[in-house]
Amino acid sequence: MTGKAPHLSLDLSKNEPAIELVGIDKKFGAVHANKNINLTVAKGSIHGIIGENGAGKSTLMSILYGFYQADQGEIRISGKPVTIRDSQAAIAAGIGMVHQHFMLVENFTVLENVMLGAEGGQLLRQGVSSARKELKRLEDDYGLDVDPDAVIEELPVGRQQRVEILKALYRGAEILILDEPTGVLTPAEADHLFKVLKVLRDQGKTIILITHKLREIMAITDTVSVMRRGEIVATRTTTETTVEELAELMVGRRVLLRVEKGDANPGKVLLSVKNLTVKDSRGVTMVDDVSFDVRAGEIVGIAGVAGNGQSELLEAIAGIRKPASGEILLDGKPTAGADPAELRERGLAHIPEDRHHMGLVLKFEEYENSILGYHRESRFGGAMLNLDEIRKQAEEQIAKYDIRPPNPRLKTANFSGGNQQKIVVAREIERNPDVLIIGQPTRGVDIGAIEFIHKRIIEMRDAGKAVLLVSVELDEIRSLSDRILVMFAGKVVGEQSGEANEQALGLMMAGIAA
Amino acid sequence: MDYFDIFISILGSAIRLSIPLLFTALAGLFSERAGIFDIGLEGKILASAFASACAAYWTGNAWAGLATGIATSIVFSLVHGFASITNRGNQIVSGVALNFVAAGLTIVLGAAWFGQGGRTGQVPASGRFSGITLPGAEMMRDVPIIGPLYANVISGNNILTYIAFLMVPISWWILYRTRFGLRVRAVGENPGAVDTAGISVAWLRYRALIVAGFLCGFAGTYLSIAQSAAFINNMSAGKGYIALAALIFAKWKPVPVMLACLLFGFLDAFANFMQGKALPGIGEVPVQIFQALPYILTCVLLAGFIGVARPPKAGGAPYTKER
Amino acid sequence: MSTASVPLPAWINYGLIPLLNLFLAFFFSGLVVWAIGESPFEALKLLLAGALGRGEGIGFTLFYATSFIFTGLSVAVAIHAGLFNIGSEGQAYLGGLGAALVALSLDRYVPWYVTMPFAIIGSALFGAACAAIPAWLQAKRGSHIVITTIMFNFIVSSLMNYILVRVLIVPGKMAPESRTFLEGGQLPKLDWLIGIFGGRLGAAPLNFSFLIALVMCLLVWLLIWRTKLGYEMRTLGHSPTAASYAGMRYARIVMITMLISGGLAGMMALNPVMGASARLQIEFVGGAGFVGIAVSLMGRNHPAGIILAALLFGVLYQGGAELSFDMPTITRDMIVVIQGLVILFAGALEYMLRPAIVRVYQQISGK
Amino acid sequence: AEVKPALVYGTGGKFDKSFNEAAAAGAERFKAETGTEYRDFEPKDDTQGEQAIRNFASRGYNPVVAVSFAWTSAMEKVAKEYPDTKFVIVDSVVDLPNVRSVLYKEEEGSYLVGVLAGMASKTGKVGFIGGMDIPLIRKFGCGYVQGVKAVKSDAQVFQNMTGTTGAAWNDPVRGGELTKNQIDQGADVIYAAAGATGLGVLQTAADNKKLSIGVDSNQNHLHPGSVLTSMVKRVDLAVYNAYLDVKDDKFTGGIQSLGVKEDGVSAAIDENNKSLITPEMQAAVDKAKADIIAGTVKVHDYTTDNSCPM
Ligand SMILES: Nc1ncnc2c1ncn2[C@@H]1O[C@H](COP(=O)(O)OP(=O)(O)OP(=O)(O)O)[C@@H](O)[C@H]1O
Ligand SMILES: Nc1ncnc2c1ncn2[C@@H]1O[C@H](COP(=O)(O)OP(=O)(O)OP(=O)(O)O)[C@@H](O)[C@H]1O
Ligand SMILES: [Mg+2]
Ligand SMILES: [Mg+2]
Repeated sequence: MTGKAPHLSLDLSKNEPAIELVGIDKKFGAVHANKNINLTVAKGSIHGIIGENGAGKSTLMSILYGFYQADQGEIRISGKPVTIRDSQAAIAAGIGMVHQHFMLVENFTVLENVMLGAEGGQLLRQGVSSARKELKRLEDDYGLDVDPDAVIEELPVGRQQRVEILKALYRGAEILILDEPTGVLTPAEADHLFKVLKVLRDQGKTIILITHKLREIMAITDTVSVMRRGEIVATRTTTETTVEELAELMVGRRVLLRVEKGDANPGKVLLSVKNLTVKDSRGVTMVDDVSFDVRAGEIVGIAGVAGNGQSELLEAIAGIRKPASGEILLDGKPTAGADPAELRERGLAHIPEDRHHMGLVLKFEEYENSILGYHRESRFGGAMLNLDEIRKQAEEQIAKYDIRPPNPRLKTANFSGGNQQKIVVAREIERNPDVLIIGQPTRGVDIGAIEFIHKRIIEMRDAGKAVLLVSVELDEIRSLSDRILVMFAGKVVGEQSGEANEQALGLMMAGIAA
Repeated sequence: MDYFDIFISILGSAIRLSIPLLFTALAGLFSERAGIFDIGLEGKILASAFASACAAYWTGNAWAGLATGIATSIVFSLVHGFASITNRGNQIVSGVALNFVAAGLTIVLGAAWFGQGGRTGQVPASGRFSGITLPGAEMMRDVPIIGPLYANVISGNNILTYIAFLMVPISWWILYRTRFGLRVRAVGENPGAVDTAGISVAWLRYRALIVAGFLCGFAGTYLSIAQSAAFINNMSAGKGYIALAALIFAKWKPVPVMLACLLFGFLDAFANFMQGKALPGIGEVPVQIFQALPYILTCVLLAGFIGVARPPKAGGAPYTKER
Repeated sequence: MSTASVPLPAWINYGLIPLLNLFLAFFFSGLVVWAIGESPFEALKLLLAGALGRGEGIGFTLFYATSFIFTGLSVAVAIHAGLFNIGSEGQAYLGGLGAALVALSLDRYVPWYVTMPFAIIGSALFGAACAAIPAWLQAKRGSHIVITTIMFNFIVSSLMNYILVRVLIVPGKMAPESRTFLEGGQLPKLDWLIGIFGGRLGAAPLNFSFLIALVMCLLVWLLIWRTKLGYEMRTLGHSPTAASYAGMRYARIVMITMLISGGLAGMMALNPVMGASARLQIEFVGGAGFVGIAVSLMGRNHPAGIILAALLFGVLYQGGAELSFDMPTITRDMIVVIQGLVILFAGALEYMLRPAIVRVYQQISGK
Repeated sequence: AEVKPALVYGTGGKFDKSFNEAAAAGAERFKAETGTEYRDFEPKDDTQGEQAIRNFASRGYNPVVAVSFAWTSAMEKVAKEYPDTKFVIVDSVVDLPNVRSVLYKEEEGSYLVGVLAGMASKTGKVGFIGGMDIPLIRKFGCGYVQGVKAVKSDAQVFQNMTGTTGAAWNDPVRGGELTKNQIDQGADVIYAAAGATGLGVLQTAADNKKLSIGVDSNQNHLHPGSVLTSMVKRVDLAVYNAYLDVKDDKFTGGIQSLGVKEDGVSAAIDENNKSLITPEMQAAVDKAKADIIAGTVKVHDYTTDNSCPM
């Protein structure tokens, strides 16, 4: 079928199209992840796709890679219609993909991972030496060096991603899809990646780069498409567009890059972290000797590339993870040995970064989630649950935070992402805590809800609460924080005022300057 | 009878008792490495023991028995696959269900066909795998130490015993040296990686289950027409579970699997031997202690006192792409 | 398009689909009956008549159902906390020892209604004790509870074997069983219950523990859906990370849940030990622990569903016994086959029919 | 009177080629002679046994014969509920007016086969493999030892039991393993008193070219040339007589005890084992039999004091 949506074909003059997507449509149950997508990418170009969380970028690419099946639509490779029933067909069609969540076997070596699916014969021995040779060649050609005998789980993420790229190249990919490759990279690593991508393009390979970082789009792509709510709303030649235009296209209206807020009025220290070290389950140090204070009436933001210890820091403060050493003081008193329940009683509220796995029980009805973590409070009953009281306060929260649909008996999974987040925010803020720690408050949330949630956070600050905010979105950090700490490799590598410039922060996030 | 003779005797018994465990544990190795929990091993052994006894009884041919046993066990594997791979059902529930079906069906059919309360008829000698005396066994018998070892432990077993031990290096070789093995190990850790590498997760897992069925077929056949001469109600008697325990013990590796099975076989043989005998200084040890020993040992090991056993990461969960 | 996330109304989810699955299980069982040369319809008729035809049949049916309610509840409670307790069999077996010890020590001094509360406590305590170690291993060492509870079934079996053969056996008797309890150690028969419906209980061992089972259903329902502990259990069952975020202590919930689960399984022993045979016999549980898995799955882990499923299995057990008596070619093990098929279709293959039903439903409802 | 015979087997199952099969043979003989059909049932476990006995009684079967000590408690209960029905229990005693308890002097039969075993053994080592470890089976073993020692006072007798529960009657694999174990220790004649488990014993002995002794039924034909003899226990008589007595209105309750004298137990010698029995052996058995009947040889009954003097 042919699309009714505007089909923008670009003038990349001599280059014929490598990929054409026509009328691609995909639903996951009630979620319409891709709506009638039309897209053409020219051979030998780098095409960017941007869009907010949940816009449908990964879904579209996974369809192209045969990981999902489109409900409708056609895919053409080099002008010929193809059916991509599975990833094998995609690989055969010369498509390679680096997934947002790596598809690596963690206890395998690099070599085994690269060979998987392209072993070159029934017996491994036949393929091993040629695979080694080929890896060496790729390393020399593109500067993608990794030790073929290293075990994946012992490699840093940047290296793991390199293995993913090698996997695709090893299979002779002509079209390379990268799904948010820089989310886990430092700016320096990202720069190296971009260099590699440019070499690949110059050799005639076609690259699709998914990201929601406008800066990257401007830096490397030739053309760019913007996705919003499952649709491609625009396609532009990169040199002919601006950051502002793309941002506006992405969210569907002019974006306020700044939130209105008054000056901070810091009071006494409510949360204090002293020489904190946290290790993960494998014993790797994730938070390394970190110290800072958060005062009443201020928002302290923690910036950093994902995976630099922010999550572990928050979990340690919240009492979910036991620190290896160091001390956390809540209103001057140490929290050692206290579990999350006790910390809540002492006035600490926590909006976790992962609402699906932590903040909510998706199978619970809304009212059941509205007491999660506070269920022991006596007003919700003794040994038995006081259902009347619980539902009453759930209804109040729903009204106050405009949670839709306003039904406390609805299963939580059936609320949209933004409303789910509001359920969490309402629960935590309504307890009127002294200290509020927040991870990724607006991930996967639409712009309306973002503004709402940001306003609540600032209200908390203005009411004299101490707020610690972790986000990988620099814009969010900059617009909300009164002070900004930058984390890199588990350490706090620098502190800036809320007015910090983006460049300086970016350098610090890469661990380069202080 | 001196201690050495006793030891030789127990060792021979241990080997005979460990063979069904070994086949079964290797079967479990393939399915669990591929990410499919297989509580249904027990049922598979039982079903194949029954089927091979029937076939051997009717044809008088042991190999026909083996083939039928294997085929039956593979059918059970495929049902397990249909439930847990194709329909993404709970693997444990599916395994438990198959154990019930096997336990009941063998008796129902056996009673209907043979009218002996579930037992099959006595399989004639030609329908059984009987002991093979290896060359030189009689000559060697009188050589000290290695003589009895060769004549009484190594020689004189049936062909399935030798096949079982051969299966250990073969399994190792398949898992670590072939494409299929690489993929099986990968799919048990991260099926997504296998899928995106262009390999069908479902078909790969089905194949692993078929291999498991194949091996369980040997285990069942061994029980009914090598070790005995008929199928008897519930003759697997928990061996499937012990094999699972051996698998955990062995941390899902072929050679340790063999050692673990030999250990359990030895415990069993030792329990037989110790029955009614008094230990110096302790007196008669209740035979029940020996009977419970493998299970107790498994729990102790599971408690992590001998290092934590890390099961295949994707084990137990059906593979779904679309949430 | 995938149908997995399309919501269906409750009557389809909890009514139609289980019924269809049950039908499939019976269909395949019928094939087995047909394959051995008997008429499936005749067999079904005999089965139903045997289970529900007379007061005595109903009494037997309810007697078996009583055991299955206990073990079904045991499995369900654990499942709500995300734990798969395959050890109800062993827990019930050890629970029998608890009940028997109470009965043996009190039966000559006090009437049954004094013995009973102690027996309930005794059986529950012993059942819980049997669940305690697997629970601890899961809570503290992360050992898979499925494996450890299976292991404990075997361990308990050996232990009880020892106790019966060496300790409780009546000197001079051949059978490894305890002495017969006096009146004070027996639960009374429920003649009046069958009498209400005009039947005669006869020799059927339906006894007071049936009422205890019903009370337990109510208590379990309250526990799971009306108490804070139940709330924590369900949180853990759905999302362990959310539970730890909410400050619920994993080890504590796992321990308590398994102790309750083991206790319920242990109380199952009241029925056969103090209600029916009035003595502790070897292997008296007879697979009821495993049936509990099927009952819980069929009953969607809800006490009301468990009662219905337990009745179904009670019918199968009693009807099966009569069937095997009247149709000698069909042994009682036919019931084990049916049971396996029910677990297969209602449990492991529960999603098999869903896509088709979703399609039909969407067509009919016009969405 | 009207006879409607019923038979409930022990858990070894009807076709154990041993104890239960002997009972079935008695019922078959009655059927052949009188043309009266009988109904039987093979319980798998204890609860089924009780239900089966009761089912027969409630459906008007008379007499109901149950051939295992395992049904003692069940029969005590059911016989009280149906005082007009006649019951027979084998290998155990139920003290009720409508119950006949049939016991056998297994020690005497075992003594006879022990004599043969002692004479046939070349190594001077013989074995005994029992089923469930209960006094009844110890009684077999004790008589056997006595017989062996009577002809070979320095002989060594290995004794093993298969288990402690009903499952021990039905575990040929373990039976075979225990046999192999005894053979490895030098035994060359092995006596199995273990129901269906004994099939594994006889099989393993045959596989290893050693001699075995069957039990309850005449098992000489199972492995001709390898089964030395069988300690025949005429369970068939208990069944047959019960049916006949009810038919002829001669049924009496109480205890019947059958020994060598009553031909209740014997050592089977037939076509299949003739070649194994030397004239001296035959003579020794005949003498032992006469001595027992005459009372000059007293075989110890283990169950009287739960101990074996040998
Ligand atoms: N496997 C799945 N099953 C069900 N729903 C899904 C699945 N994958 C994605 N979705 C839903 O489809 C929509 C689009 O998701 P997709 O992952 O394509 O977004 P995205 O643009 O890649 O977002 P992000 O920037 O967070 O990666 C979302 O609402 C998401 O929840
Ligand atoms: N895991 C899920 N299971 C069932 N239904 C879901 C699930 N996720 C989403 N939905 C349904 O899909 C709808 C769309 O969800 P999605 O998260 O894409 O919303 P959205 O359009 O991004 O909204 P928001 O802007 O508030 O994030 C929801 O309203 C919900 O009914
Ligand atoms: Mg994505
Ligand atoms: Mg959303």
